[in-house]
Amino acid sequence: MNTTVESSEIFVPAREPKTYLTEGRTLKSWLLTTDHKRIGLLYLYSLLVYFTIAAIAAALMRLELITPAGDMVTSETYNKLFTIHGTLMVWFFLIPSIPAVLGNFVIPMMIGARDVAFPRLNLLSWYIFNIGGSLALYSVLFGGVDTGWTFYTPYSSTYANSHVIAMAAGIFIAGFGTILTGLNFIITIHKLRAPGMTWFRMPLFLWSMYSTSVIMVLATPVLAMTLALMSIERIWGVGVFDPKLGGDPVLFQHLFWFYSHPAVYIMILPGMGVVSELITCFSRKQIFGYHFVAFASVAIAVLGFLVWGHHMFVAGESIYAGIVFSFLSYMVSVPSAIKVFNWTMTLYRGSISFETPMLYALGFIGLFTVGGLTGLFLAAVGLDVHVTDTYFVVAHFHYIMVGGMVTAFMGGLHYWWPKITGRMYPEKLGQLAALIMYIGFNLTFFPQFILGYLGMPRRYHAYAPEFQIYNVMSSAGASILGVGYLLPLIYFIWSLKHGKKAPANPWNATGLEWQTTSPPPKHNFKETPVVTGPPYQYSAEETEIALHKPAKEQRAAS
Amino acid sequence: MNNPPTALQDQFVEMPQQKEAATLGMWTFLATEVLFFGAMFMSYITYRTAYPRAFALASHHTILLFGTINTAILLTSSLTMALAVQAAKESNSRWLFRFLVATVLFGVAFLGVKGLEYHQDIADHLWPGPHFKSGLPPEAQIFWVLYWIMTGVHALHVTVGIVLLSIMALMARRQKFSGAYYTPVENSGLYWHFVDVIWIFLYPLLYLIHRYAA
Amino acid sequence: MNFPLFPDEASAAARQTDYLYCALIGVSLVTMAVVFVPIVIFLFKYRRGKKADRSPVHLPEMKIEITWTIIPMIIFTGLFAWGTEVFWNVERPPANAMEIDVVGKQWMWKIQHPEGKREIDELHVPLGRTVKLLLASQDVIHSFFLPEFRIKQDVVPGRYTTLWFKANKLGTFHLFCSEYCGTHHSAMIGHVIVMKPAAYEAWLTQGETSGTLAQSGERLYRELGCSGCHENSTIVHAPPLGGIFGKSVPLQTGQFVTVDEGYIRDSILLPAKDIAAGYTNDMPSFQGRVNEEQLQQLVAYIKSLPAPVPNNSIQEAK
Amino acid sequence: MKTANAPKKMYIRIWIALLALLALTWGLSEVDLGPFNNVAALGISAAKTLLVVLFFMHVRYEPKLTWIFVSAGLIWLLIMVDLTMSDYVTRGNVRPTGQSWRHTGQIDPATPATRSPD
Repeated sequence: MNTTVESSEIFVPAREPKTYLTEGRTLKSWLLTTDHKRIGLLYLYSLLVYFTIAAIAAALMRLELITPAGDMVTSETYNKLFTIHGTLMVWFFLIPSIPAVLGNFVIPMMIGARDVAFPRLNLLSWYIFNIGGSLALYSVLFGGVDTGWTFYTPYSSTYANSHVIAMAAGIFIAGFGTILTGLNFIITIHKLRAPGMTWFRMPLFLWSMYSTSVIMVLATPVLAMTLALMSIERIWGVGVFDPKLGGDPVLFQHLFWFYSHPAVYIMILPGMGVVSELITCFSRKQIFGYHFVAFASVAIAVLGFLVWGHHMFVAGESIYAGIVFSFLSYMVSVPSAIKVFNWTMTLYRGSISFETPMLYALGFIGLFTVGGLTGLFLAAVGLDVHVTDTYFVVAHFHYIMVGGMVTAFMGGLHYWWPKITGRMYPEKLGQLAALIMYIGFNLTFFPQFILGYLGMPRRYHAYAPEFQIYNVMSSAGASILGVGYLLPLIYFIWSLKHGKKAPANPWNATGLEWQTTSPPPKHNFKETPVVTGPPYQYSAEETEIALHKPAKEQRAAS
Repeated sequence: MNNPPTALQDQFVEMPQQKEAATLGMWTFLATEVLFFGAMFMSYITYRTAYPRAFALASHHTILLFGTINTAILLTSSLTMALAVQAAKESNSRWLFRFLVATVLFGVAFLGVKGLEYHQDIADHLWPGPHFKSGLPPEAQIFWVLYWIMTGVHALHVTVGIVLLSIMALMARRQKFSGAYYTPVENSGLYWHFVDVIWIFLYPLLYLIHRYAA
Repeated sequence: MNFPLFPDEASAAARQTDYLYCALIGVSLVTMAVVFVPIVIFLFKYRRGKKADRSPVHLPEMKIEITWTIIPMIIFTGLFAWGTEVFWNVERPPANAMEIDVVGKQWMWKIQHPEGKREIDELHVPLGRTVKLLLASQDVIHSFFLPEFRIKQDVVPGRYTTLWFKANKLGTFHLFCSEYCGTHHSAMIGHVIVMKPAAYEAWLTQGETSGTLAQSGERLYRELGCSGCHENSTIVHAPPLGGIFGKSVPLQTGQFVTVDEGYIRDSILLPAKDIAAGYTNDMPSFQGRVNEEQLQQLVAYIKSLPAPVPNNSIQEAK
Repeated sequence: MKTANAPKKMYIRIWIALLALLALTWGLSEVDLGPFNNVAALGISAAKTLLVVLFFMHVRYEPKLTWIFVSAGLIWLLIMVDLTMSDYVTRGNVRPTGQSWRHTGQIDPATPATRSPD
């Protein structure tokens, strides 16, 4: 980005300038902060807790599934494990992952603002989110929930004997945290852009975050009310989905998926945004087809609301509705395809280097493409009859959510880590971890496609012996994947103290967030930056200069 | 510009920007609220389409007079609210305070009438469950489940509105608002009108089905 | 070690589904080639430090974008059409199917054959005959999944759903519940046993049965007192039920309903829902007084009733 | 919006219109209009809503962006209702028209006799 920023050039190293991290060191200064960067970090810490619990649940499930017999835990425990895994991962890790952590941290900086539009509301969102999270944890610790993350009635409303209400209330409350975060981002992007930052000069991460926020604001309330209706039915024994009164359990599914399908796009759009940043930066190229990538985000957000019925092809929905939803589902995959093609073309004539964030970005393209293509299988309504509710679906959405979103989250975290902490992570270890994660992920989830086609239903605690071989592969992959997640956790913590000091712009990137110091001062910029041109003004021909790489490698390169 | 009572917050460059952001934020919140109530309206539409007869029979047991009075009360409270915002715009703190209090009182009156109605509904065995009024088909209970949830959630919104407007009234009393700064009043007003709009739809959906056949 | 990739194909639908699956794998492989081959080439050719022509080129961006928007759209529309065709065949039972009733219950499948034979977690069917299953749930949502037949249908409480297949391979195949239904969800499994038609006929007559399904239904019909109103009563006027099944009947609202299993079911449990033209809603709901299996028996009985001859009498019909 | 008393007068006029509409919808509900009872009731609600939103909530004087935000909630609600109903209206076996088997001559021509006397 062509910018005129005075502050970063007049960098005075003599006196350690105050950063957002050193602006108050007490616990109180963190818990009452309204600084979007600190709130982003608060989210990171709480997500780590939820992620760890959900990951342990997943590990236990994979252990159980090594043998066909349900011999390690009881079926009741197993059901609770996958419910805990699903609910915590979806609502307390994936949905807030990129938006609340990286979005909070970089959105205001990317648009050249001093903070989000409503900083106190932002802090409130974090508290609301964690009150919801605490309720969810309460339900996990004091007995667990066994409804699956989908809470289908009448099982959840009438038959389940577990802490359904606490979990539903947790999600209900956390939902308002999500809504307020989305609201904050929408208004921030509308009203706080720096002078010259027009809509079409915005980095693509902002387009994707804007689209995500729209989904958050318009879909989440429906989930909240739906879970409330389910809980009311559970508490009072009569309700709107009760088949005994003529109620229709499929209506619950309509309402649930009206939220939960768009929520899938909450879980992938931000990842796409991150990848657009990474691909351009590490191939030193302007994005190919900026307008198309930008509008693809908006198109995904809107079309994403029209396809929820594809979760219900065999649920008792009319076949005509099924056909309509099938067609719309194919149409929503067009903008995703456009994005992949544009990223590919961006690499053409670039100057590509393979730092950790780029490895994650490339991994994202690979895994997301597989996930997206298998989505075509599921959208083919005739084939979906066979593979829905099997491991095929499990594999598909893990390719999107873990292969897509988590990979992008890791990529983004590595990319912005120097900005967040002022330290570099160890590059070689980072590359190794990315590789391990990629291998582990594919070994875990690819066999599940085959398992699904063979007919292994999801949420099975014990299974037919012929499914064992693929389950063993999957469990083996999961342990590799586990290493792939632990490694970054260790070296990130290590880097806080021992990492190399990061310069203001270690990647020589163009975003406004790189025009300020690392870590940035409290209000991001000493002077409000002025934007004069489009984003991603990289040049593939001038890459040999001014890179962060060690001199040795630079010499070897030239 | 006069120095407004509440200064410009750090993240904004100028007051109009801050005001626009706040108003737009409120509208975004209201869009969320539309979808929040939307899930209930969706359930209502589904079942009314499936069981038109049972819904008509069930709806005849709602108390039309109370419903109509309450509609009138809320419409009037919207008027006083709009006048309150106008008073704020004109820096007329005294009338701002009066109109806000009037709005709050209308809100309380609404809840009072609603309470009377609820009382009578319960006496009439219209609370769904094993003791539900006999003589109605099972699907009629779904209407009444929806009646209680929809009016209940709406009443909750009215209550929140009353609290919000009471705070505004207190702030108005303390001269916190002026023609240059009255965004909180305006946004509370938007919320209040929204609650009114929801009722405008609840009224025909719950009270006016097939009345002529009753 | 054995790495199976496909389950057995035990029905015509299985073959259709597998073709579609293979075609989709083909499309995926081509797409992956189109995306990944250039990526790998670019990564190699334009890796930093390697000499390459990096001078900016002016590409016809609009044309390229439109091309790769339109081409996927066309391919996707084709896939959609194919998927819909398979779905259409899988979802719509042919008219001449033999019907078997299934009730899903935590955590078992209860099956009633029209001849009166009942079984649990096993479904015996004859080879080469079209079978239509009438699925009902006693409690929560279940899903009737036959992987070797590539079909699946959720079993939703409060209504009937249907599933049909025509087995073309002898043997024992999997039956899974594929919609999570509670603690022993993974134990709600069973088998479909495809037999030669003669063996099936023999099997049907083994063991004791208490008469055909319709006969059980008739007993219930009398026990519950249905006959009191629906058979020429002089006090209450209820519609006669003979020959009603499959017909289009006018409703009080001026609409018409095609009498199917679902309509009969609703008329028993939610009698106020769709009232036949010319009648008043005098019937009480039988909600809670009959279970799903009994309902299916009643439905079977009403289906079996012939159209009334002018001298309208059930006895004669028998 | 310029002179001091104009908005107040306008608000009062709108309030009168709102109460008139309320009276109208109340009155119409007692008259049998067939399917138009629903149309009238919802049409009047929509009219009242427009009055409240455009004037009391000043959307009429707001920039386009506000209009977009206001309509977003409504559009998304319509998406939800529309696509959900696409399932429900194609699901059942009740059709607006059909041929009664009783009138096909196939069966008992004396059907009316079996009907209830009222």
